[in-house]
Amino acid sequence: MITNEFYPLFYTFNFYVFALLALMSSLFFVTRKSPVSAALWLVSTMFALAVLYVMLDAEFIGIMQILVYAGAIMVVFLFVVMLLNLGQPSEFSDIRKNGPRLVAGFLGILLTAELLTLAWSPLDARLLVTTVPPSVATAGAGGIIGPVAGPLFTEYLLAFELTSVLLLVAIIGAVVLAKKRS
Amino acid sequence: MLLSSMQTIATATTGHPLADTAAKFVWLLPALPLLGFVVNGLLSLTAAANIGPADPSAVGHGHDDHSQESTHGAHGAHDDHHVVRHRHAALVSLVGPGVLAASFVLAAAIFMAMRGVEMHVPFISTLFSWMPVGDLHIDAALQLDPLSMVMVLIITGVGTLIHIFSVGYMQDDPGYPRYFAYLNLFVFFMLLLVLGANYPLMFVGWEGVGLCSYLLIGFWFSEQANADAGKKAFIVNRIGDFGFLVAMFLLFSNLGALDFMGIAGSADKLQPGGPLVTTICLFFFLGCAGKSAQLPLYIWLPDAMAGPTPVSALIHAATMVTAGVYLIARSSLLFSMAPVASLTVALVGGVTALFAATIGLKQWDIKKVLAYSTVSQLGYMFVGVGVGAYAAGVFHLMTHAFFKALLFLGSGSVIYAMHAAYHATHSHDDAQDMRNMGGLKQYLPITWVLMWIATLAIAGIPVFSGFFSKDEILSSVFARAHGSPLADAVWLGIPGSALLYFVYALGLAAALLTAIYMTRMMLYTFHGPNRTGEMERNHLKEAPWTMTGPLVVLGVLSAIGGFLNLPEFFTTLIPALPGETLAKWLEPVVGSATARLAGGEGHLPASTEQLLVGVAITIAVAGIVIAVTRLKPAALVKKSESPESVGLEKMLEHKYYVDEAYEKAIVTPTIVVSRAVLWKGIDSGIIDGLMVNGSAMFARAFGWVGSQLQSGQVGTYAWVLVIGAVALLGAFVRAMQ
Amino acid sequence: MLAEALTLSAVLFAIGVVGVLTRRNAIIVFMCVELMLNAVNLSFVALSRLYGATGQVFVIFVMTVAAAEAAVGLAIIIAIFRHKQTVSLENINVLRG
Amino acid sequence: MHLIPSLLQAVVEPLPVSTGIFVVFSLLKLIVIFTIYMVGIAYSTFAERRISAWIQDRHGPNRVGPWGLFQVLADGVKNFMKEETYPGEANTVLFVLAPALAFVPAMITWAVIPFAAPWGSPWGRIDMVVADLPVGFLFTLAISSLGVYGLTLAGWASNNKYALLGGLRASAQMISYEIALGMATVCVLLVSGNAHLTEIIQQQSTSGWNVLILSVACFIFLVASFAETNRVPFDLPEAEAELIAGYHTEYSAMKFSMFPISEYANMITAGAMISTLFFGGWDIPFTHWDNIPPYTGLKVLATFGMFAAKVMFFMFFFIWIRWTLPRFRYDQLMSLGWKFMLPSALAYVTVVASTILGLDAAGIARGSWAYLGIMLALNLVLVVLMFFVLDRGRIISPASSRLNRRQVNQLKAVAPALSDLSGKGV
Repeated sequence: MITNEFYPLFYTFNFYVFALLALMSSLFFVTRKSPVSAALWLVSTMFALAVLYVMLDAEFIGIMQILVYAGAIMVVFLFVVMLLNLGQPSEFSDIRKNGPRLVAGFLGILLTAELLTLAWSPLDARLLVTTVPPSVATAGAGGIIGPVAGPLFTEYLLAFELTSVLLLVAIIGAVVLAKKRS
Repeated sequence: MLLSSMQTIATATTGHPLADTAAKFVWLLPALPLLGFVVNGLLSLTAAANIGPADPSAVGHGHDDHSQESTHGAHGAHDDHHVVRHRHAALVSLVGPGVLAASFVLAAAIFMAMRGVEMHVPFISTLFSWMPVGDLHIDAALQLDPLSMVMVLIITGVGTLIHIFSVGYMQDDPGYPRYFAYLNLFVFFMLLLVLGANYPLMFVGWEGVGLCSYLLIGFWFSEQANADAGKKAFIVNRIGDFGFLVAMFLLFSNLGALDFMGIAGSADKLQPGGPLVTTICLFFFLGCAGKSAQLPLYIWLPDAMAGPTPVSALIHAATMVTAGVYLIARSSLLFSMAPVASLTVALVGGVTALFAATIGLKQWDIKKVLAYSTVSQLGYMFVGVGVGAYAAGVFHLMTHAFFKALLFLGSGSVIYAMHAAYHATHSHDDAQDMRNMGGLKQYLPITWVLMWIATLAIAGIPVFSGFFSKDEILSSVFARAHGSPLADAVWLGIPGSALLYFVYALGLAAALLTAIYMTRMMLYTFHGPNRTGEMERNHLKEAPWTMTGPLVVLGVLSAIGGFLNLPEFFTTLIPALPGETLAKWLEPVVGSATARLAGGEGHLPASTEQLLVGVAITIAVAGIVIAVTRLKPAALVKKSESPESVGLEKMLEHKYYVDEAYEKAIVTPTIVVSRAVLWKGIDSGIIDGLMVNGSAMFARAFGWVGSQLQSGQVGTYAWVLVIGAVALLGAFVRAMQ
Repeated sequence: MLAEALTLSAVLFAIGVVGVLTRRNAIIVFMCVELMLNAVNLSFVALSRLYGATGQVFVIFVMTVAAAEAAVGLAIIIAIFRHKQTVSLENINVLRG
Repeated sequence: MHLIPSLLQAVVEPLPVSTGIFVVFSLLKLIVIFTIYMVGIAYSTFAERRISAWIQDRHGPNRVGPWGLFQVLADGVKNFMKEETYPGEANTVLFVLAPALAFVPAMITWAVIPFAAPWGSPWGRIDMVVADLPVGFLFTLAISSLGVYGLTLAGWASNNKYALLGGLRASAQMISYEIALGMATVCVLLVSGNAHLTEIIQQQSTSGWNVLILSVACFIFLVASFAETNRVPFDLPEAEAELIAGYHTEYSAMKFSMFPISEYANMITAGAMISTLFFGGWDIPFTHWDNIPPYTGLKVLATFGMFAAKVMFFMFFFIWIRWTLPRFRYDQLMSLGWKFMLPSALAYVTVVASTILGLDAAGIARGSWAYLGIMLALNLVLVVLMFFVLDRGRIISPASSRLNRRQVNQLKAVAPALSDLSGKGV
């Protein structure tokens, strides 16, 4: 099998392409008036992110991103938008006025700056590392899923079981909430 | 509790000479009456569900006499007293007195064991750790020593007799099991009081007997006056309990111990005669004044006569009211260190003795006479323990238990007969008023004889028990009045010796009055023409043996009880007689305290002592003579025909208007202040208005302010959240750089 | 690569925040929250290159929670829509204090 | 900032020789697969018409070219020549995008499906799969879950009530059956212990096809595939009797054609998936020479033929079913999905997992005869259970079967004609 390290240029190029795609899509996502357009741009963002995950050697997560977010969650969003017939942007003005938008944008930039400061300051040296730790890079006995599944079912078993309960609760809750009052 | 105590018994005091004797079953002493209480209580509960024809709520008992009258009335007119008895009456009659008898037997066995050993150290049986809180370690421990032994014997002995008497006296009462349950419970608490090895446990007993007293005074609670009397006793006792508690707190905070042994061990930390020990003793005495009906807290005791007569005999004459005397004797070490407090005790006792005796002169209710007599005699006991003659005080306590129990039970017998007579004729006259009696000696000969014995005993006629104990007290007062620490002390600027002479005078006066009013009572009750009525006269007869039997026993004790502690004066006269047996017996407990207060010289010169005895005998005889010569029972008319008394008589008949004065001085102002200030002002205005409603309004106002933040707009929340997060992150970033 | 990923994560998160602040449609606000979750996931995945697969495990958890959240959240939105015929956050203020 | 060192690295370090070969062969594979796939789709429409005609005892298209083989071309030309219509007030961008979105996922799935045995070429081993993803299995699931977008958006973008309803139905239906589908495939994962499709095929070639040891999963997967591809009896999104033509009501010309094309593409993909997951992929049954080196060109051709045959069988199967079974009602579809398929799939996963655990604990090796026998027996029992206990007269039978005998008799008394209709169902 041909590993990524032989293609640094190609790899980096692709990374930037999809990073830009994610960025553009998310910007479009927040600026579209139509909920359907917004949802589709968000799907696009998630796709780009899935690709980025794959490039960051998290193939399983990338696939799950598509399967869960794009394939399930966003479909449900879209479904609800259509079910409630809210797809048309003209139905109500959704975006706030200019003043709040400016302030929100300022807050967003501030937040980004702060996050970046925080993210970069302790990691400077290590962020430049491009080699992959062996645990992630080499597929073990369980294939590419093994390294993720291992801790999931041993170290984080309790959390895993709790999320299963959470899902059950969510299912019941959703059914009860969405059920028509008879 | 029984089980745990049995387990810990094995680890109780070992090495003590009593450890291997019957004393190791000391826990059974209170446990047996408790068992009786449980059994009788359960029986009364089961019976309450199915009370049968004798329904107490339907008949409205005003008095013990009324109850029978009413139940009888429901069945038509009959001569005999037989009504439908309680269905568990037989069992109750067995259990109630039975547990007491068993306790008495055990007490006697322990007493026999104790006689054989030296009791320098009390025998303490630790049952379990009761309050291990921080520095405070209080065990549920029972203490056996000569003093508590005497008390236990009195309580169980007299208690057994009165229980047996009650079987006859209460047999037709619908609340028969309840009565015995209360009575058993009372004995349990009383034994706890005297056996407790520390003040808190004693306090439990102290409060417990108070509770039982309340329950038994209000035994016929369906009548308002009885319930009120119970409440009065309870409330007045609370004042005393406050003193007891404060004294306990002071002891603990200063000595760090509350058990008698621990206090005895660390008492030298207290400065003798200092303000601290005086304060402690005065607070203890406040407790005693409440429980033992001393001035100014005596007022509840006469009202307590609302209870059944055997209760008056047991609780309000023989045992509970003497708990104060016991407490001072028990705390003799402390009191001996506080001469001022001791003088206070003696003075209050003396004043009470005279004061109550004067009231007793003009009472018409036979039980009221005895009640004031009790107050008066308790005053004597306090005079005794006040001047440091602890053994004399306890001696008088004991003899008083004999003759006063006898007097009460005798009066009960009289009332029983009177009631039966009125009952048979459906009369509603007062069965307790002496003006309705007279000439009863031909109808109640046994009671008459026994009551005279008791009267002579209480009046102080030689050979009878009261003479010795009263004489002992009076001679002790006289002896201490000179050359003792008490005489040297100064009480509110008055020299101690002067005070003691005054107390002695009070005692003599009270003795004179005692002889007078007791003789008066006897004359009006048993002598002269009968005023009961033509019809009723035929129904007067002696009570059954269950009632007269205990009377006989008590009569014997009243007659010869004095020989337990004959003064030296007599032994020198007749060497064959036993000496100061009781004083010697109590020596390990109160000996040092007595010695400390007695000062250097022990006894009075024999001549002085003979003189004092002569004075006492003269006074007693004089009292009887005065009474016999001045009073004309034949001239007395029935209650319904007697005129209003005037002047001093009226004042005495109304007990110096003390109740009325209390009503005006304390009760009414308290109610007025409570209504106007506490209720309307503080409770409604400040507590309800400012605090409760105010805090609610404050919370509402604050909530309104907070609610303005809750716009319900998720968008707003998001804005606030984001701004906060950005600010926090910014602060964090700044901190990192 | 890592630095770029983290940068992108921060920017995406901020965009999500701005979206939450500027949109009124409950569903879109919801989607913005999903975007924020995705941004966090990106950080997790990126840092898992540095610290091992634990980060990816956490992404799994985040996805699960997001799915549950979407199910319940959308059910709530549907219920609200039935009640008020709108999903505009400005009109959903029954929790007003 | 990392661009520069990366560039330097790319220049300084020579690429390995096989890289060029890899790229060339990848492109070649792309072209071949795409061509075969498109031709296959085209001819599957032709096959559908011919087979339906056969089933209905008529001729079908047979005029254009020999046996009508060029009918496909004629259809294509016709579709390209027709007028492109756009509904008013529609979202044009999405309206155009939707058909492509419907088609693309089906095609992308093919990237990870191994279609033949690897070829030991002179330049090294060439895997007969475009992208040999280690998570290929999950990839197929993920991509197939995206097919719903095209249909949903087509319905919404048309600005037409019926189209919207069709789109909603499509999304609801696909979400519902996707869960059962995923659950059924979990069993495959359990058995193979890997998400790598190549290894799944290898495992089946050595230890028997999964259809034998996972029959119930195979059945569920097959049913769910019908729903996912919107084929009869699950073609509710385009139920013409209720919704005119469902989500593609407003489409015309080639944009319209894209929907049937994507449907057939999906069918082929589904067939390929079933073949790969349950029927051994390119494995030739009862032989072992195809699985062992040397991998000659002949072997590649033979295994590809085998794979094509399997896929074509499933294509036939899809068509066969379409012209045999009637369509479900929508509530039946939903209750089948949620109340039967999903619980069955969950229960089956549990049973299979426990059995495998038990067999592992008992020391029975995977792939051994005992293992296969036990699994086979278990599946036989479960299949019987499923058909004769779980579903007896509940979902697949007509609505009258839910009535009890007394109610049916009442109905019969009211309308004697009913007895003819419901007689069998009761």
